[in-house]
Amino acid sequence: MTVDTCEDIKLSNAQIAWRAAQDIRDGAYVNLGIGFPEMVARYQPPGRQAIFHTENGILNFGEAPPAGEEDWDLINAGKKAVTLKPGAAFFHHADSFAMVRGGHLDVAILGALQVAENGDLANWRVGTKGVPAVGGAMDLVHGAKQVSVITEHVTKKGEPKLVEKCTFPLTGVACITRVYTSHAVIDIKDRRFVLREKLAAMSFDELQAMTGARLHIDGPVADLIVPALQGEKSD
Amino acid sequence: MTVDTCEDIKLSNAQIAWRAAQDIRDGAYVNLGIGFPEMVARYQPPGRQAIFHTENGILNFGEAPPAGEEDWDLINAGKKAVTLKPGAAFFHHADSFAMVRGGHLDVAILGALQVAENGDLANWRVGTKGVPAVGGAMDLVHGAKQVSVITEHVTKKGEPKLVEKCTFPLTGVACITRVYTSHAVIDIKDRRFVLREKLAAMSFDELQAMTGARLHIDGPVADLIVPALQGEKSD
Amino acid sequence: MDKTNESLAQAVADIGDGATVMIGGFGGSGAPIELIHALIDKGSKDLTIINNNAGNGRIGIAAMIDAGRVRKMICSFPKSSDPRAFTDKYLAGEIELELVPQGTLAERIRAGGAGIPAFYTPTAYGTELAAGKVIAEFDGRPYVQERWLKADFAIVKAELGDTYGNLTYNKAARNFSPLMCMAAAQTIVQVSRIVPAGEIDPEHVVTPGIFVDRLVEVADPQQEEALIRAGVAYV
Amino acid sequence: MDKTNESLAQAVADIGDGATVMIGGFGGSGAPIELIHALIDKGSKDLTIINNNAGNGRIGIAAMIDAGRVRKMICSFPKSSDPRAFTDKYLAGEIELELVPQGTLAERIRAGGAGIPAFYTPTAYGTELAAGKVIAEFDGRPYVQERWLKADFAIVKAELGDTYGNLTYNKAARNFSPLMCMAAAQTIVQVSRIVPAGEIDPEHVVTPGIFVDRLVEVADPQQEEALIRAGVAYV
Repeated sequence: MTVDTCEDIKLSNAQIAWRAAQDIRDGAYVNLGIGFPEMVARYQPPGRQAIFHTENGILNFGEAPPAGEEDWDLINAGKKAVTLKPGAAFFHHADSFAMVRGGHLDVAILGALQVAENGDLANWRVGTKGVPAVGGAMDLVHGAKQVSVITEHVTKKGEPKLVEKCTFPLTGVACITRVYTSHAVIDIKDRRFVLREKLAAMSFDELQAMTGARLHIDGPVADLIVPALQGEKSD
Repeated sequence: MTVDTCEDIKLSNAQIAWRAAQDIRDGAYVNLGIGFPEMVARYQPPGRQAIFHTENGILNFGEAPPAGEEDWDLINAGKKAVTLKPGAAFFHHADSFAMVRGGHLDVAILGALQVAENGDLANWRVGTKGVPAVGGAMDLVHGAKQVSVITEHVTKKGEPKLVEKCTFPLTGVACITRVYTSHAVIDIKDRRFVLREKLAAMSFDELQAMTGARLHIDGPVADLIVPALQGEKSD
Repeated sequence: MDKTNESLAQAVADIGDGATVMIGGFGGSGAPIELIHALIDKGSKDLTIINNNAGNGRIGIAAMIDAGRVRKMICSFPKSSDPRAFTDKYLAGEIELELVPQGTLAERIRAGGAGIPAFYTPTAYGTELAAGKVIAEFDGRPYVQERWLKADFAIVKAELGDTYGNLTYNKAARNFSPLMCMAAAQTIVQVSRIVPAGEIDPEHVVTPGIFVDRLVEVADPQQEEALIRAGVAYV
Repeated sequence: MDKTNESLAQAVADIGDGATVMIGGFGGSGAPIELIHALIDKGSKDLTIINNNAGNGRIGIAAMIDAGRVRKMICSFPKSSDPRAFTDKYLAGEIELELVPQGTLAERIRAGGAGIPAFYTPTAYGTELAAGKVIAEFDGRPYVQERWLKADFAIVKAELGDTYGNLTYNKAARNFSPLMCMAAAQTIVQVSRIVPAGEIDPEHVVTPGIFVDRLVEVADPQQEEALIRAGVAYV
């Protein structure tokens, strides 16, 4: 199967995060979803500085403190201890989500279970079993000038995550405008997936075969080039 | 006319303000409307301390500073310079009106053009001429556990200010629960004026003759007793 | 006027069976552990608890759930590093869950405090969390109508409190607490230190005292996250 | 990342004809006189101005109105100690007025900043200021639907600003400014002092920098009230 072949040549999570980080301009206000998206913060290009927002009320927080030096009143939305950078600010939850809902963030980057060609996102729940938990995901998808997804191109079972219509419960409707995957960079425009970059080692048809909805060409398609990276552990 | 006679025996503005002040409990959060209602602050009973709120974002402000020592960034809703008491707080306008609209004030005391027997208040505009200006009046009438009016019982022309139905543009509907006048203290209960106190020197019928709607008796009517007061100038 | 209570037990003494209680904190950051445990000790049951989460480990809200005191949770994220308490009860059908997106939860609480009975938000439009809700279009975009959220009591943790109830918080421990102080009929606050009125700069007050009813000093408060990492259980 | 502008003229350079501009201040408290005068100097006309008031004397917003630059005022209280500028134009039918109750004005601006397109308030129900508005009943009580208010620009005055745009204010000069910073596409702030990022305690930030686009230092700002008392006119 084409899919299996292409799974061998793909970006690591760190590389996907790196690619997403390249599109964040200097001075941008950015919210990174819990988990995998948090890796994006590590790969800010030299000379650019984004300001990171966390839902629980901090702007301009920094990396985790050394083990043993955590202040558990100073955490991020993932409940991990963080530090502050100069020029930080604290605020309460209503102000924090005013920043989100009010469109004050430049970029939000989220994980995905599925993204549909019209921009629908499913990322909070697989089915109807277990304990549901939504957190701030449904707010964040309406909260930034650019709402992007970083994700593997297919599931571990090889099923497409970019689909015509989400089958998992929706997080938001028509909210995603760009998807960074293990194999490609894809914009969502006029309810269609528009291919912007793909790994040079694969053909368009190979990528299309891994994708659950039609990929469109609208302008040039560049090679998706990402450096080898150290320290790829997602936390 | 009865009205003319009773105009001779009436409380001064300072005495009306004094009477209203007696009903404010220790520790109450209070907003006093611009002008005449501001006089209420002078007559807090000994041993009681109210905390005054002003719409432009101060809790626990105090009297005017001496002339020449004004800080024009430290003013009240009437744009007069004030001072701070220990335990004051500043906040922005949305938080200030959250205090008002959210029912956090214990008492609001306003002036009136007319009060109707169902609790309607008209106090912001006489007709349709000139420049209309509403300020915070329409918010304040919905903003306190107790919304009271202090007023002359009749206009300078002798026309009743307590009426069956307001003829001036409304500030709020069914919002007033107590009226302190130059002649009486009247509750509004079940869409009726219920007389609680009146000047001893006048009869019920004399008071009724000055009033534009029926006065009801529901429980004892006490004498309205107010001391002589110095320094009655309203500012 | 002094809002100080002598003991935790006194501060929570009138939280009865069936009460709706907002509890500050985001995970362990800002969790008022001592007040929660005092409420467990009091024994009140059939409580509706509003918090971002639904407890962690065997302390705080989790211990309250373990003890069978919670009828219903209103929260955005009932998962944690050790979610057994809520998960077990939920899967057994012994606890009710109202799942609310985090920003909507914050805004509903603020609306409760600000006297706004309903508002519109883009959040959750087209998702199962908007099922059955009023939808309206503004400027061509669909929004979900959400109702205010109020409570009988709020129990929160702050840093400094003056005797009038003016509060400051510690770092991101602020989160939902200033909103909950506004939205509860009775707000009960544990602070690390009670100071005389005037000791907190009026410019630095985060929660003005008008939103606070009772203070109790807990000089060296426990930190939920630290307790969980130490494996502490409250029984 | 540094948001500092070199001059007042530079800071307002792109405020064009027909723009909607929120201007901070409550009377003279917090009025950004230097920025207003820079905008007059720039010569932009057909402006819609949002402020609590409508100018006083012959400076600030009054001077802008005198110069014929204002097409429409959105405000709660277009009266002042010397209201000639607005009054003359209004009575001559040369300026439009949208009169909004003060708390509703504040909440509409906050809603604009927080991504809330509409909300319900008890304020103005049953009055002429609710004429033509959507009315809805919640829990048996009628409320008025109000829409968000946004602007192309906000010009406000603050006390300290760090290079990232984090702000503090001076006393009651705070008033509408933190809300306006949220609700404008471009927020321009004159501060008494620009400090390096890190100089403002993150706990004391009132307006986080995400809401601020441009800073300009006006080291010894003029106070509107003082200028009016001195009879100053800006021509």
